[in-house]
Amino acid sequence: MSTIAPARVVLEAAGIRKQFPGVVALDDVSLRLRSGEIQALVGENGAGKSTLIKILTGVYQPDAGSVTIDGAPVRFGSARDALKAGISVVHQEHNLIPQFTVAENILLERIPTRLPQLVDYAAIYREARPWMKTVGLDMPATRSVSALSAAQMQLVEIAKALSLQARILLLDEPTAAITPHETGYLFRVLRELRAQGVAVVFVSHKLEEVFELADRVTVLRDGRNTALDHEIKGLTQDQMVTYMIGRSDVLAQLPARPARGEPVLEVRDLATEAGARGITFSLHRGEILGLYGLVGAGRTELAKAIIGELKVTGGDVLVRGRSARIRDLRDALARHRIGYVSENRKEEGLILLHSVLTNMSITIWRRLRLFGQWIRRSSETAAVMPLVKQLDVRAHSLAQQVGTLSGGNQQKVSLGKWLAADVEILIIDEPTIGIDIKTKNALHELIWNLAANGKAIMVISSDMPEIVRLADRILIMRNHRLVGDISNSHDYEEVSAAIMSRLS
Amino acid sequence: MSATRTVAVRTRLTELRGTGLLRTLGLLALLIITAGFWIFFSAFATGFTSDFNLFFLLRSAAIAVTIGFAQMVVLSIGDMNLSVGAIGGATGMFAGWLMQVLGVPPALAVLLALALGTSLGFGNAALVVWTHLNSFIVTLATASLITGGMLILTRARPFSNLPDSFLGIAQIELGGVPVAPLVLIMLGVALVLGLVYRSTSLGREMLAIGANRQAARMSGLAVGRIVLVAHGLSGLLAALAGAMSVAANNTASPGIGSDWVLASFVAPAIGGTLLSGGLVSVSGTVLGGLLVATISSGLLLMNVSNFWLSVFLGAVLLLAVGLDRITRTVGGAAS
Amino acid sequence: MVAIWRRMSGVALGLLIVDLAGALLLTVVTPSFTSTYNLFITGRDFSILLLVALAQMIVLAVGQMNLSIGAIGGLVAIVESGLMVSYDTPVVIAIACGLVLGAACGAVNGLLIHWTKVNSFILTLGTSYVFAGVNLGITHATPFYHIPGAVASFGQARIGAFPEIAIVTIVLAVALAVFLRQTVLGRQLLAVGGNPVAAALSGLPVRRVIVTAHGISGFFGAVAGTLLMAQLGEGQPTIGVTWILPSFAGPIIGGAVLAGGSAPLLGTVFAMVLVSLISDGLILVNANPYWVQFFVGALILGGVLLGRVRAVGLRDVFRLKSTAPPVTDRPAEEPVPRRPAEQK
Amino acid sequence: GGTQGGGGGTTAASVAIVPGGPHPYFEPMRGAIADATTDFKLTKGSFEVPTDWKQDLQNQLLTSLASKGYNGFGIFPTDGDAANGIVSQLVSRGDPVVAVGGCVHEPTKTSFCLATDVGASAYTAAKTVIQAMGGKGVLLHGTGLLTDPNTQLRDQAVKKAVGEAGSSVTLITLADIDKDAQTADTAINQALAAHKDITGIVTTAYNPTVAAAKALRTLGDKRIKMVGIDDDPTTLAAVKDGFLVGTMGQNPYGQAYIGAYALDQMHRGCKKKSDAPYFIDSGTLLISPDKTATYANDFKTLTKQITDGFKAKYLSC
Ligand SMILES: Nc1ncnc2c1ncn2[C@@H]1O[C@H](COP(=O)(O)OP(=O)(O)OP(=O)(O)O)[C@@H](O)[C@H]1O
Ligand SMILES: Nc1ncnc2c1ncn2[C@@H]1O[C@H](COP(=O)(O)OP(=O)(O)OP(=O)(O)O)[C@@H](O)[C@H]1O
Ligand SMILES: [Mg+2]
Ligand SMILES: [Mg+2]
Repeated sequence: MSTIAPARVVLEAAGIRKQFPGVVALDDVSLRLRSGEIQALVGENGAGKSTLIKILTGVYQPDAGSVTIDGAPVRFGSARDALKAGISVVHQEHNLIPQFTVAENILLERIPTRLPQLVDYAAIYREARPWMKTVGLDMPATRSVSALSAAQMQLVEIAKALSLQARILLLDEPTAAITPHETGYLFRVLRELRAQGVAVVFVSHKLEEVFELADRVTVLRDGRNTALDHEIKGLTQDQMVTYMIGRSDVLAQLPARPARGEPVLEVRDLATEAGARGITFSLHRGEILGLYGLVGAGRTELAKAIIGELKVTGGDVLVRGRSARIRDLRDALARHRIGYVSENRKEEGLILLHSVLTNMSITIWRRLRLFGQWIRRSSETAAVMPLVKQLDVRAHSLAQQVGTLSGGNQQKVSLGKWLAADVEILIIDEPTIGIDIKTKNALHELIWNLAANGKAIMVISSDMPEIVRLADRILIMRNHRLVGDISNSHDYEEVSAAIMSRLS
Repeated sequence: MSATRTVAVRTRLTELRGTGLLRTLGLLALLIITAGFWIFFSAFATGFTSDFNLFFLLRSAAIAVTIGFAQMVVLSIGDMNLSVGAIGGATGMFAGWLMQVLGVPPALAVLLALALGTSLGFGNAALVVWTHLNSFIVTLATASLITGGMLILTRARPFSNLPDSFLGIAQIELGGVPVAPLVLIMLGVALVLGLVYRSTSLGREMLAIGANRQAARMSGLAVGRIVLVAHGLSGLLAALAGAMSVAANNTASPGIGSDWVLASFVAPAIGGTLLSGGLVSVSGTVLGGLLVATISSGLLLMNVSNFWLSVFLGAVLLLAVGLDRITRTVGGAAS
Repeated sequence: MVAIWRRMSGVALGLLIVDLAGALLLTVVTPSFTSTYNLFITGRDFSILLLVALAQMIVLAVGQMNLSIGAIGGLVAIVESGLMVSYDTPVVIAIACGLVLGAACGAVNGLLIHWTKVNSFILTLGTSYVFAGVNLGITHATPFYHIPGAVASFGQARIGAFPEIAIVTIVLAVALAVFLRQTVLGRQLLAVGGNPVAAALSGLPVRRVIVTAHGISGFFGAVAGTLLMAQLGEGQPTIGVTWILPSFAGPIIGGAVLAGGSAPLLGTVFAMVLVSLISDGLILVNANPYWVQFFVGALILGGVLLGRVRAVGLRDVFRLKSTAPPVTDRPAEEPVPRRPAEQK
Repeated sequence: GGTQGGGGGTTAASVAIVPGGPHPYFEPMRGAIADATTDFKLTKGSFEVPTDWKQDLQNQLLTSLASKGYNGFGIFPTDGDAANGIVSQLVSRGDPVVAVGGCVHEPTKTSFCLATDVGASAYTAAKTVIQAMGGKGVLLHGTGLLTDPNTQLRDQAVKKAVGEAGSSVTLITLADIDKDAQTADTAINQALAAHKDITGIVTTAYNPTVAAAKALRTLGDKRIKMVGIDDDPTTLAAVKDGFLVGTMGQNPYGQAYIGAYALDQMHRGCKKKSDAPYFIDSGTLLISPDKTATYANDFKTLTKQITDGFKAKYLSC
């Protein structure tokens, strides 16, 4: 570990321990932050990154260990305390007030006032706009947050954290849900902040980003430090992965797959209430079809229109060659064997209050029933258990509340329920948002194998490397229209250039 | 090191522990609190353990719990039913009319009343599902409609010549112990509901849409149909509670049910049912109903001056609920 | 004025139309509806019940409930009249004591909810027993007669058809609107209601907000109790016993979301107008008493349905499957914007 | 039950008087039971009020009193019908029960009902008003809960009186307005506003009476004739000042006092005579302006009369 000039250390955590019922999330973990540096914090899903950040920001109190700021020990009783101490944070889960406007959310904890205590709305919009521009959020500041997509919300969160102009900035997977385009904006800002002497913690599962941006890295594995404050320079990707998971051979080559079969889902000249027009494509058995586009391009809306969640105003959807009027997901699942993994796992994907078991088996309750209604716990467990293993869901028991799983593990559960249902057509919206590199690879292999076994899969992703790695063909969407359909050569440079040319 | 830990996690995966344990702890706390009051009142409240008192205590708890169940099943889907009292009153009058005026045998009369209650519940559900209006407001309005309809049809005339075979379920003691058959009916209902929520698809579906309606729909559940069933079940249970009250009061009186609305939330809420949906506790509801009945009976016997009684009742209720929450937290529930 | 019109939610607008139609109908059917005396009486009742509804609305805004509004109103009226009648306390001091007591009762609700994390429904039910019990313990259900004439005559005072009591209500309602829309604490209150976790993580003072909401609720309940005492001319122990229903009916018909985050003030006002119109109308047309309950139910249902039709259009009201999440779960005051035109 | 009741003892009874809920009407009963306890040397006597108008609360209160050793009960049923449940249980224990103030409805195991004849009282009131109205005009009737069977008796009695007046009197009925003072106050005033032609008011419940008495004073309108019910100070003052023709006084003191006597006697072994009626009129009288000072004594005298003759008339010992 490198030596540091103590004067530059602004925040130091040492010997942090945090226990949750049934699990030790952090065990003797340390972190050192210096001004004018970007510190990456990496590790597998469930390694304890978010927990550490929550401890640094007063959301949780550590069971043991100390946190010092500028050498003086601090104890944060609440998020408010941390804020006052000059720490600004973007948490992994969205923390916005849906009923409020974008601008109000950005300035939530320091609303500008006229006279004492009277809200100055003009000032809110005036002050929020530059921050929206900074993160590339191009919309009226008066828009209600409830109308935004997951990615747009993420940008609002980032704008909010930046606008605090704190000297310590903690970002928990800020880039998970946004495209390279917006990521570019963010990185530019972060580098500027670094130049101004701000200390930044950056959590990401995308190692390319870590190497591109960070100066130093702290790695957690199973709640312990495997690297502390390590210089990025000179570190290879393999070494970093080894720190994270104990071995480096994770990015295996995907094997060859049989050729695609007959089309199972055909969309012809589809128009939706939401604004899409003239959408035509087909998805074949054994194929992985990628759907790429910038944030807000309308990919999610297209998927929802296909499964009957949004109103279709024109055109046809054919399933296995027959015209299908899909009423809702129940219909899609029961009659057409179509599944949809939502990009918004908190609201649409998971029942956070309930257990891993019931979340995974929800799609097959109808199939598990005996005597009309009865569900035998043992057959349910038997149906779910192999998937839990296959997906490597890290839960301390099947009865653990999904809401208390780490973000990546939640994503696995939300995918897992469709695997349990054994659907033939699977639309996966942002499959690996917030998923660590090992699991991501495992999921890629899984999707790959599903296709090899004859499933038809559509992958919507804002993660260009992912799309390039997985898809056989890539559809490109822009402003609610399909603007390209290219077959994928899996050569990143070539394909990404091709995609970007359609988008500009 | 990491490898062994992963294995450990995996083997533990098969056990069904964790949240289940916490729920049990909460329940245990409630049980201890209730038991504590029983011991306290037995020692200090003269007459608390008399057969006469126990008989009434258990009987009124049984009715309160059944009313609580009627609310609990709609709470489980994240809805509310403000018409439990109206349904209980109207179906009680209907049963009374069947028995007294038409001479229908009690069993059949109760069955028909239950059917009426179920259909009224279906009516609530239909409005909720079709209009997308909040269940609170729909059932607020239907409560008026149902009570109004009952008043119009019966001219508020009670039915008080009911067959002894029917009244027996509330009045007689079972084999020398101070327990009315009513209490067993309630326990039977509790057993069935417990099984429904534990191990049936329907129970799971209700809880799922209660916890997150959107996610449940997007997992392929038939939300509309489940809402229908839950409200129907609520109507059925309200009707059952109505019949139980009629038997306990010897009379089908138009006033039955008029004061159930608030009470219906108390037992479930104390028992740990989330008012926002997705989490119910059947045994908690039973204990919650019993606790309230115990406290009010015990305090009355302790000569707490009558007008100040409600002050004590409120304070003790708050204390009990507060203690229960504290025990849960100490027991390790996550924040 | 234009701004208000534009900001008005669909529900409020729908209710306004229903109200106007109802008032027109009553005017045509029974001319006595517009008589000065009837408008005075109905307006006076409305003024008090509106305060009760607003007292509930403010706690619904933070996603909680207050079942003790009526008990607080009753207790405050008893304490005030008791001070005036039995201890000859000057009117201003007695009323000040009462109002402070009301706000304090509310604040205690808020503090207890924050500390114990007990559901607000069950907690305020518990405290309502306490407040009502103290009321009965003091009075043994017998009123305090002969409150000072100044108070009693304020309850009867009117300028034409306009009850002077209504001045208090108007001032408080406007103050509440300004508070919610224009003050930092008001915005924080709605933020906590909209997403408590996010609000806490954003460093908002959650406890202060919860206590404030409940304090305001208690204060409004106390004012309502005081005004009713003035109207009745005596300290009646029964003050507040029938408030639970109107307190919820107002905000909820008005478009409040039980989950919190919305405070549809205009909707609540128009909903309470509807409630007042219904009860006055039933008396004006001399409805058969046996049918009254039935009518009330039908009218409430009809009213909210019409409001809903106005808000989402007839086609969508009865649409079995919603294309978007049910409209009930959306905030009422800030309608979700339409997609920009250029994307059509 | 049946094991611990004290039926047929020779000792004095322990009597509890339990009203239907908190209401000023019952306050005189508190004094009555105290007087009865000394006068008849009862073992103990108490007056306990349920904290709310709920049959369930009254049941609980009675249960606890019985468990505490009380063995004679005078109750005002919260719900005239539903109270039969608890009454049967008490009687099956061997404890005598009488209804005071309002009847538990038949069929019932309650021995006597010492109450105002609500029908007769409402009839008298209506008749008096109609007479004061000169036998013609519009009469407003304000009364209580529809689900309360007493309301129906009153409704019928008023209708009967109106019917006897022929077609010259029009009746307007406002029911369900006795929930609280606010409801009654608004409804009565709205009715006065709606029907400008009202020339008479009869009220047969407490809150509507107080509300109407106040309204008439506020309006300063002595042309509208009114008869109310009960002797709330506001009502009495209105009678005294001539805003009301009168108010129907009831005899809560006597109801509890006589009830306690009857319970004690039955506890000592007396049986109800087979031909004795269930309902015993505890007296009602029109408190007209000239009687506001003396009516209380009139009731005391009446109470004494009924008590003295009670044993001989209704009991066999
Ligand atoms: N509130 C909680 N209750 C119980 N367990 C928890 C809770 N919060 C976190 N955990 C557990 O603590 C561990 C660390 O979780 P944490 O969210 O910090 O992981 P992470 O490194 O951020 O993962 P990811 O990359 O998936 O976001 C996990 O095993 C998780 O299940
Ligand atoms: N140009 C736009 N400006 C503002 N909001 C938009 C725009 N386009 C779409 N939206 C809104 O944002 C949401 C994004 O649509 P959708 O989710 O289909 O896009 P997406 O391509 O999946 O992008 P994302 O990465 O944001 O999920 C929609 O709900 C829509 O209301
Ligand atoms: Mg995390
Ligand atoms: Mg999307």
